Amino acid sequence: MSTLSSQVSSSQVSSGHVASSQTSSGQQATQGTREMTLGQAIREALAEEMRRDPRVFIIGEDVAEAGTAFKVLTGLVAEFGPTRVIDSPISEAAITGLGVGGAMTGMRPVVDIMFGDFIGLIMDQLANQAAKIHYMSGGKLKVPMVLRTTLGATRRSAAQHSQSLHAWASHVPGLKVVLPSTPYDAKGLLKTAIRDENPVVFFEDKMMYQLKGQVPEGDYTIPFGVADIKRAGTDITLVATSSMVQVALAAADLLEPLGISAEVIDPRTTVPLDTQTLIASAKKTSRAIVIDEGYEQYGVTAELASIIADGAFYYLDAPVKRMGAMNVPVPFSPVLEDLTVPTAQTVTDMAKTLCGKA
Amino acid sequence: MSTLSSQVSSSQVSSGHVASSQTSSGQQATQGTREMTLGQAIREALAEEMRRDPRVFIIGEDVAEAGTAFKVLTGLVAEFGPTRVIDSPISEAAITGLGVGGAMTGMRPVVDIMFGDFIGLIMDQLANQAAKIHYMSGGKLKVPMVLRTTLGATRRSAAQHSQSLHAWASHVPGLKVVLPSTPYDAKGLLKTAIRDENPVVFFEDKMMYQLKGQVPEGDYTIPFGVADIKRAGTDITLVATSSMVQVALAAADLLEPLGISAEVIDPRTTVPLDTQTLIASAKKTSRAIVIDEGYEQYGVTAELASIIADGAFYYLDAPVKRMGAMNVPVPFSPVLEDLTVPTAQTVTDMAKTLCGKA
Amino acid sequence: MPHPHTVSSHKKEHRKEQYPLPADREQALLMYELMLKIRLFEEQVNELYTSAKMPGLAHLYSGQEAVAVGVCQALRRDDYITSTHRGHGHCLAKGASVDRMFAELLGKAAGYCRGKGGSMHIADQEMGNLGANAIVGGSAALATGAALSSKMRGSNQVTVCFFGDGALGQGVLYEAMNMAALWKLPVIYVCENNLYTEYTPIGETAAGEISARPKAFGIHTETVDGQDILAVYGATQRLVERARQGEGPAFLVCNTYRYYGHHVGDVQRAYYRSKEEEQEWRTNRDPIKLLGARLIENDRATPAEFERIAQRVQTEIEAGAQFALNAPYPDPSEVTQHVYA
Amino acid sequence: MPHPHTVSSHKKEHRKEQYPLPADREQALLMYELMLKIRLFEEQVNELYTSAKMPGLAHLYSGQEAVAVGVCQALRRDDYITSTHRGHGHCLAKGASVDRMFAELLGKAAGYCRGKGGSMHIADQEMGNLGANAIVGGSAALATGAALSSKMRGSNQVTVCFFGDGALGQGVLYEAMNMAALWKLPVIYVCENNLYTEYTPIGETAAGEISARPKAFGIHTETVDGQDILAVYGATQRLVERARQGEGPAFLVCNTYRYYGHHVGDVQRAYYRSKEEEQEWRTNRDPIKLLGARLIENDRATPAEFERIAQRVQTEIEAGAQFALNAPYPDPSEVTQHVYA
Ligand SMILES: Cc1ncc(C[n+]2csc(CCOP(=O)(O)OP(=O)(O)O)c2C)c(N)n1
Ligand SMILES: Cc1ncc(C[n+]2csc(CCOP(=O)(O)OP(=O)(O)O)c2C)c(N)n1
Ligand SMILES: [Mg+2]
Ligand SMILES: [Mg+2]
Repeated sequence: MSTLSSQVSSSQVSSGHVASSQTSSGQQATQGTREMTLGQAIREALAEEMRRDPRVFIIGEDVAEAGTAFKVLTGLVAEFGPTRVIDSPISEAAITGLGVGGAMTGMRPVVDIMFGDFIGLIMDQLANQAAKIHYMSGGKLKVPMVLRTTLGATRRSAAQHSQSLHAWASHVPGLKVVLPSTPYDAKGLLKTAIRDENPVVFFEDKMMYQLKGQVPEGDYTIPFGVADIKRAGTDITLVATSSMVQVALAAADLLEPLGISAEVIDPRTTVPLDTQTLIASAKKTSRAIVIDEGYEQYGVTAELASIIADGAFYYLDAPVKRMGAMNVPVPFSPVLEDLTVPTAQTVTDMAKTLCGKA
Repeated sequence: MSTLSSQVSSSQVSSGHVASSQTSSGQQATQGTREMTLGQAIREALAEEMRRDPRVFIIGEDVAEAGTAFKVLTGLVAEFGPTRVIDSPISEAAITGLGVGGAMTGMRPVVDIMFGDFIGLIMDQLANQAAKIHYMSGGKLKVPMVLRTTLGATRRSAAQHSQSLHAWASHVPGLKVVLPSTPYDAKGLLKTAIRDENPVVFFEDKMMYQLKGQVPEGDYTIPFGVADIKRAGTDITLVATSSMVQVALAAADLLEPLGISAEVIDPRTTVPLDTQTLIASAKKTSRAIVIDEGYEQYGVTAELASIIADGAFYYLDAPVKRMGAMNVPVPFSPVLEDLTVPTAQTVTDMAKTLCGKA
Repeated sequence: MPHPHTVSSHKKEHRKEQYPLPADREQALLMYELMLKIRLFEEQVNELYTSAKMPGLAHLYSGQEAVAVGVCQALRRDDYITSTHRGHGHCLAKGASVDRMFAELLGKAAGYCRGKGGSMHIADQEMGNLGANAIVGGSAALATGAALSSKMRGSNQVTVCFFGDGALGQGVLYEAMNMAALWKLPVIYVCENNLYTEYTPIGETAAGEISARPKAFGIHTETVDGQDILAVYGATQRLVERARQGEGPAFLVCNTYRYYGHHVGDVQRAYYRSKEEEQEWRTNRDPIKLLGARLIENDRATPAEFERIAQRVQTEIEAGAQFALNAPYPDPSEVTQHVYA
Repeated sequence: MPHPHTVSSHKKEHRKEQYPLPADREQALLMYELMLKIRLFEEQVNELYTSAKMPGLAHLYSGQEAVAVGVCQALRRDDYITSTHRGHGHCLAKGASVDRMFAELLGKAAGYCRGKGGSMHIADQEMGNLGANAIVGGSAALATGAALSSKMRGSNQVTVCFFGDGALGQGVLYEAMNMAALWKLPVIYVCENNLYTEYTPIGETAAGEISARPKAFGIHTETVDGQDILAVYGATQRLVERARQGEGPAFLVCNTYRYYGHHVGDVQRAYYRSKEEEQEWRTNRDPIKLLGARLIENDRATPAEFERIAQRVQTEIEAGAQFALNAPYPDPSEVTQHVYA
């Protein structure tokens, strides 16, 4: 392993929250944009950040020649070499801890945890180490690290390879949690994550790696804590995260001919959370459904729903409804697995009921 | 290590949900009850269950001669010997996994994890193994295991020894989660946990180990999923868990002279959750505050509040409010630490505001 | 695929030690048959995958058959095993039936787990199979707990924990081995070193000598040629005997190779291993060929017998797959069953 | 407590090897002074606890001083250390000042972590102290990551990871050591074997030989008498040199003993260790006495010099404690500061 070029200068330390360009995904960027998949957008963000900042490196299982099990990182090792795209043993806890130690001492590690289900192995490193070091040290040490991992079911991968466990990370002060839902967001949010001075957990939906969308060439960042209105509407608010954004958009399409205008809002980050936008939309529409692929019980839907129910209390015409993954381990059998996640149809049905059109 | 007596018979398999005696803690049991601490109640439950069922054994760090760091198990090794009260290395993940394997093959392990903060080390064993084995095997295997651990701040133990992480366990289908708040509840709930056929995570508040209360001699169990009305009231519902039950009761005392009658409800188990009792109380009082010592963000308060906001929607006169631990790592300095948890005063203030008497 | 029992091409290997054939001819033939059953089962799985009849992926055990069969032949029915993502071989070797396995792989209600587990989670408690685990290293502590349990119950059962070389990266393995050694638990850790963790060669993921690791915990350790079922069987017999006598845990490194990709979808493998390497193992280190040759050399079997066995197994596999294809899916209501016992 | 530098009662120990005194007399006296500072610091902590002036608990380092000081004397200021719940000694040895440490222990704003960390979390990045960790084994991977970082940055820094024998139970240590060995990282794992994990003797928690464990990963391993600062220092110098030369990680077992309880509240200890054992270590294996005796034997110092050092250190400790007692608490608004950078 060789040494990184000595020109790492503190001027390259950017403040994580300044967006060099802020775009609502509603507007279609045309100049200098290309269609690409979400997976390609992730790769492009990484490549650009690695070119920009020699402190950025990737560590994880099968990330180099194999380019990960999902082939998201294909080609990076060819450009940056095995000293910056490091194949690790199957040691999730320790590679996360190595990331923390590296981040504390001047590097910008991007740790790759193949399946989000495996974060059970690293919660100590994430929650007791990464999340707390800045605070415990009274602000002296910091952990500018990104941990990329995945979520999402319906890949027929059964109970230990299908979970969406972002609620665990979202519960821990000191971590930031990002859930991109489009190629555009994925690139911009990942750049923000890498430049952030804090530990950021970045969840990618495995099923969405092939999702296509317009992505600008070159540099742009998307600030954390700014929800994106993926579709404007007036009758009901659908707050959806990650994989569920497409489901909500499809539901909105189904609702339109029924005369129900749905507004689809993507918080993009659960921590920090843009409570303002969520509440404002619910106040406007007077009805809301929160949709997320994590287990429903004690999950992300609970936080979002209770924030809306509180903040828009005097404006709501119906209770805020939650649609998470069914409270069961994810079954293998396709006929069962498909029942466990919200779909455009079940969201549509719920929206119709809430709007009194069932 | 010797062998347990061969008279382990299947007739000793009890159904976890049948309560041999069900008492509201409101009524003071007198005949055959003694005053004892919550810690002593835990010990008594364990001793009685170990006498009753030779399959029950304890494994954990410093559980034998030391009787745990909190001295809760003092004396058990003297009665049951080191083959049933097993001192382990500092290997939280593996002792949890040993418990799972033991439970799958005919034993009833009670795993002791000293500080609840350490469950970051065992979430894989808990969530991917213990919680899923019954389901993944199509119902053929089961994991009748209890994992006892702790929660609670204000012991000046800083960020890695003060957390209340029961929201993580509560998020995982397949686990049951218990939060006793009195010596009476502790004994009855722990017996139910040990007799349950499923993995049960049992959180004990470290600060409450010295809390005294009446505890019946001999056998009784408390069913899971049955909330307890710790104090009846008419104007506002205070839903409180574990350590926060005493805080809520103290707040109710402070509210009474102000003419506010508070009902204090303790769910006792977050999974299964007695949604009925919570909703019914909020419908009656038309106002509710949910109080829990876990981090507020994406925590237990969110689930409980959103369930009440939904279920009692048409009866509420004010938004359901949440009071969790402040969203910061727990600071060491007493002047800071004391600010991070709800207190009788802050709960009182919130209740006054909600009741329009601030 | 040429019939794997075509032994004529088998190039004699120079082995340090010749492990004896089992005294019982029937057992030797059973070993042969079980290995062949695993081989043909996996061929069928691959076929179901490529013809889009199987949901998801599967990790084929082909090439490693001598490990599962050699180990399990040394076990009692009530001895426990824990298995891995690459677990079909362990499952069959411990006595599972092909029809219910295929049904599980297709997510059918007749499967071992009513379709809820799938390829990576088959459990068969009647045969002592405590289940496959899709978390690498995830069964290390479970198996050790099963051993603790049998010691406490005085049942004299032994537990075998199967895992790949990749599990050497998981800390929980060392935590568990430490306790097994401290408490002399009747558990045998069987490390199937097939040289790769997914797409990364073992040299890049494991420092030092594998066998030094368990030894450091005071665990009796042996290394065998995992392609030689007689070596695997002989070693396991000794280790099981030790464990039953209360002499504590053991660790068995089996050097082996997987013929196919990491999973059925891993077909372009040139970037991490060569065709020549694959060919060398298939040609000269095939466990079924090796046993077949030994049996013939020693006049314990004839090519005709192998042919009959192959026919029988092939019929069983085809019938099993057909059974599974025709079997009904579970009722939707089952989705909420078995969350709690 | 008798002054620890009263060396007259020191019973000569039969040591296998006599490590040389540092050529530099000043350094030898500095070692003495630093050990004494740690000793007296911990006395003061105990005093603050028993007089109810310190919130919470503390784990005293008394008895183990030669490890922290011997190791840190072989380090550069910009070399990193990671520390444990029993971390005051590491912190002082790496150059922290007593006043800000006491302030931290009392939760005051002038503390190293503005009172937010407390006894178990002091970090002092200016001296390369990446912080104490209250999760046993929690810094194993962090330290290894710091070593990876310095290798990547070409900074030639070495990282020392201190931990107790109890951390041998944590799997992440093995995961981290494996990577350190694979990538030849400049990290030195220093295991302070003080014979107990809380209230349980090492024999009940660790199977096999400690030193065999790192060796199994191909890590260069040495074992020294942790009460002999010259042994600790000499060994560390060698290991640091190796690491700086790119020769990779090392593991140093230091056999040592803690004089007090697991924490300040652990005063009834008879159920897990005897008074005689404690007395034996205090009398015959005290690191400060041992170094004092060596210095006097070799005419490098006089009892009068020790007396002067003791006075100076005692004054510093008392002033530091007083500073901390008088210092203000952090402003309540600080509670929400430093959650994010
Ligand atoms: C904890 C964990 N990390 C990563 C994975 C993804 N994964 C599945 S199989 C595998 C490789 C396992 O290699 P090995 O143990 O050698 O078994 P083999 O596939 O060679 O049979 C990996 C990394 C996983 N299932 N579990
Ligand atoms: C992961 C974890 N488990 C348990 C504890 C509780 N605990 C604190 S110190 C300690 C003993 C540590 O023993 P050792 O590593 O030998 O250090 P020593 O106290 O002897 O210095 C334990 C069990 C902890 N802090 N972290
Ligand atoms: Mg392998
Ligand atoms: Mg120790």
